[in-house]
Amino acid sequence: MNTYDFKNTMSKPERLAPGHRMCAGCGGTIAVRAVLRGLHPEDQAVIGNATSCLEVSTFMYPYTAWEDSYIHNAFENAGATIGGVEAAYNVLKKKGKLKDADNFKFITFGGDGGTYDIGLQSLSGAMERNHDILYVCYDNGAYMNTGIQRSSATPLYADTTTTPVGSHSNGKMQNRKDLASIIADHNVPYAAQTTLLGNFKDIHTKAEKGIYTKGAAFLNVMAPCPRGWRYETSEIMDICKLAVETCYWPLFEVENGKWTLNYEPRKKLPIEDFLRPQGRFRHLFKRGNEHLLEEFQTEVDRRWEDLLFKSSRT
Amino acid sequence: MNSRTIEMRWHGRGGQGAKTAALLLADVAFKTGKQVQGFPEYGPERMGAPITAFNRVSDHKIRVHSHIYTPDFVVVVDDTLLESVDVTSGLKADGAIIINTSRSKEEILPLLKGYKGGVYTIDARKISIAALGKYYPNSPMLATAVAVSGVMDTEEFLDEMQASFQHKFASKPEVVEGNMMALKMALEEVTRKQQEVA
Amino acid sequence: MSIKERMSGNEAVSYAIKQINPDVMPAFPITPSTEIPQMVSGYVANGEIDTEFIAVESEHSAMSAAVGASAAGARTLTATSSCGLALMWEVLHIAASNRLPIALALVNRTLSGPININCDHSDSMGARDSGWIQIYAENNQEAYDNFIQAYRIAENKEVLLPVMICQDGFITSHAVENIELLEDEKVKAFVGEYEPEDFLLNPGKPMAVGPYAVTGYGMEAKKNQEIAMENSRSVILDVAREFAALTGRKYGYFEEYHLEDAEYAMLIIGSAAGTAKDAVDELRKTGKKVGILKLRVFRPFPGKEIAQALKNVKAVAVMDRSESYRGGGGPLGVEVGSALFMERVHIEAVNYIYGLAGRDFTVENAIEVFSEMEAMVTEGREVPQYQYVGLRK
Amino acid sequence: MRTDVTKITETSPYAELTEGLKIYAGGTSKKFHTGEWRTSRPIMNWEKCKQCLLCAPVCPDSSIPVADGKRGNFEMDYCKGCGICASVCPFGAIEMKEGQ
Repeated sequence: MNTYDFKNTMSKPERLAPGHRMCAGCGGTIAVRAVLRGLHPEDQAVIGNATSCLEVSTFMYPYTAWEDSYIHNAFENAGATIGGVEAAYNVLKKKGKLKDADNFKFITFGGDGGTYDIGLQSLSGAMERNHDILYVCYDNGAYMNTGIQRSSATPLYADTTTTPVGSHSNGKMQNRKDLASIIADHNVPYAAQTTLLGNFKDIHTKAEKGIYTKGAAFLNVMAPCPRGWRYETSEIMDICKLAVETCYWPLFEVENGKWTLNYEPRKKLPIEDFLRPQGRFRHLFKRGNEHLLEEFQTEVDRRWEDLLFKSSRT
Repeated sequence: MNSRTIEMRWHGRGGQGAKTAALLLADVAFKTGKQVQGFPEYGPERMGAPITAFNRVSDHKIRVHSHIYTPDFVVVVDDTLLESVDVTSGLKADGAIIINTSRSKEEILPLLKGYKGGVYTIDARKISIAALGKYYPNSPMLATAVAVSGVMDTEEFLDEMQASFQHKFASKPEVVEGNMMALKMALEEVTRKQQEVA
Repeated sequence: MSIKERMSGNEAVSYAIKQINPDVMPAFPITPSTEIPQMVSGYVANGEIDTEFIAVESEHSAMSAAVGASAAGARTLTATSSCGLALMWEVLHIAASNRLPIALALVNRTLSGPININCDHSDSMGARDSGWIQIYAENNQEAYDNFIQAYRIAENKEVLLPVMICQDGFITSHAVENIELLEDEKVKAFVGEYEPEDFLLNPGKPMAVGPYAVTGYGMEAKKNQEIAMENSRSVILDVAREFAALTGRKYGYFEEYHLEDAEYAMLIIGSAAGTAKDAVDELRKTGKKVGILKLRVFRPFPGKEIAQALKNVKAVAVMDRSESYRGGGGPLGVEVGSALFMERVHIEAVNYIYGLAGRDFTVENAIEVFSEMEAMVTEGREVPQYQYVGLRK
Repeated sequence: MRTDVTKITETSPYAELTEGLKIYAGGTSKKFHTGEWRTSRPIMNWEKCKQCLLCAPVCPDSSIPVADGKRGNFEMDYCKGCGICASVCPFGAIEMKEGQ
């Protein structure tokens, strides 16, 4: 891998065309653009996509925003679908039916609904079979496409339309699933977690590694949704930074079973700093709800300690 | 239905090879130029459960795809089934039943609900152990079924089985020999019993 | 010279697959179709074919991966039965709407519940409106022949639709019977190479598959898909003609057995048609004018042709091997009835449900059905227009 | 059907749509101008811009073109006016103004 040259990277031809219908300020497309910059310009790709905001907005007939070949199948089967494409590539190459096409890469995108929940089986199968693909989850922590319903990626106490805050409810009562760890435990060659930060070095490096690792790779990208999280669209980069600085969203990678923590805050910020700017957590800051914040903090701390332990093993 | 179609029903226990025997019979009859059908009755039964398999052998194309309810011949691969399964159900009076048993025909007869047709007993275990050193009832049962039913000439049957075993056990000539011996011993035994009947 | 062999229906289809050597086969085992992926895996393991076999974790993923592989430009197939097909249901529609010429070897088995592994047609009939071509077989020979014709139909540029090649679970899939096989090179020449015009892996020519379509496009897209199904009618017959020239074995939308002068007809699909033919032979010996219409192609539905073929009979027994739970019969009962009405063919029709969950259908059953039709017409016997055969009462 | 995809519209008859609604090209969305969605617009102050490019990757709409290490003008046909670029600019070179 080359060292990260930000200006060169940003000068690459754009692989996600404008004119798509994602929301103003969408974190998902920022993530997609960053991942696609991980592709070397001389390489071609087939992009897969689970049904999601991304899908219905980027391939609305007859407008595709994708410069590369693209396939959407259904909500729950992006893993199997891209696996089928990759298998076709291998056999057609073997049979000599693909002349001048030895540079295809396979990347698929799913939201947390299509990845953590309804598509988990398909993803798990594709990972276990070790197809030479990169599966990217753009995790915005709820089913945003259908109007902000909770998913298993939704954080504790988030206010969603199926976990509404009410006189008898403080939002979602369960902790979020840790999908990156689950995929890492498939013992795939590469699994990592990242988000949108600064000059995008972390996500770029991980996308490039994922794309060019032989075998199955998984990248979990926290991609904030201004509508679902209820913050000012312009503030996305601050939110992402706070997720990392509070250790809510640690940056890590697992290469052939070896866990590496990519960033450790000099001073871990309290979880309130990440939650406060988001309308979905407003109820946590009402008087009398301090214990809810404490609970949230306890879970963040526990997971952070666990990650420190995993990444300290040599 | 074509009058020249011979219908045979096999009764065995899961794992004993009744299904395989039925398929082998179809196989060898096919090789002698017949039209054949060999199929088991399927269920989720496992090892030891009673199972049924069927054969039709004809000189004409077989189109019927139902089970066999009035067989010409019945083969019972395990005599313990006689207590629990109505093996002679629908069996034609001018047909025959073949039973693998170490018991005598006289001991077996009371278990056959007054069946009036031919009854043949064969001790496949004894033959198999003598010929192969192990208990594989398939070869002796198959030979007996062929001899009793007359679905094909026994010499032709032996030739085809020899070729088939040689193909299947190319690297184990001793197994070919053992199986051929089992077939021949069963044929001799049946011939002896047929002569007794005559 | 054809090759005289004996094999089961599953072996026959697997053998056709071996001769075709398709590119990608994702599959998940389910009784009674399991032997097909097993045998194909065996061919791959022994280097007899270079198909990419993907041992997926569900039938849903099997059809999903098939969609990916086919869109990528690979000749693709899978095999399944019963609940496996049901699990694919959503993706079956996607495969068809994306116009992907995937082949599916379906070994018919009843849908749960109760769970039961034996034959009926509730699985494929449940998928009858998924946009797939459906072709049924009476025996192992037809399963083999139909599979060899499958890609020629599916990949025709005027069609480009997936095709389901159906045979009866256990009854033909596991029954060893005589069969005539074609030589490998004849199959290869007949099936030909798959050369898609557009595919995901076409270097430098990106393609996008599976869009969101607003109302302004969705209806037009569905009409185009329907036209492709209509186009398949003539292609199915053309391919059958070519196949007959090669093998001498003739196929059409359906087979007529003593139908030309029949007063009483039975319309039936699959292995039971053979049993019914034996019944016809017996009844003909006693002077009864009876005949069979064995339906081979159910999608596209040859309604006009069926109605014309039946127009001179006094009564037809429409035999459904699946229940529609519509409170009045099975799918064939509806579609044949509708076809007769639309063609102004005014004959008596009775819808019989038979063979559910593997209930055996015998020559005697078929004779009883014919007798009942005759009694209805000649003696004015009241016969319910919808009833079960072989049901314990 | 190899219809020219750039000519397909919601008034096209069914025979002119592509088979299976496949699109035989990349990036056709450029024909659709999302700039109309905008309620505020970014104004560039080139004098303050140091070409650090931190604004380029944060644009969800690929509307900040970069060539040879330098950014160009906003693609106003597509910019939806989210303001992320203005927010991340360390030099205050981008200002969001109300209106299209």
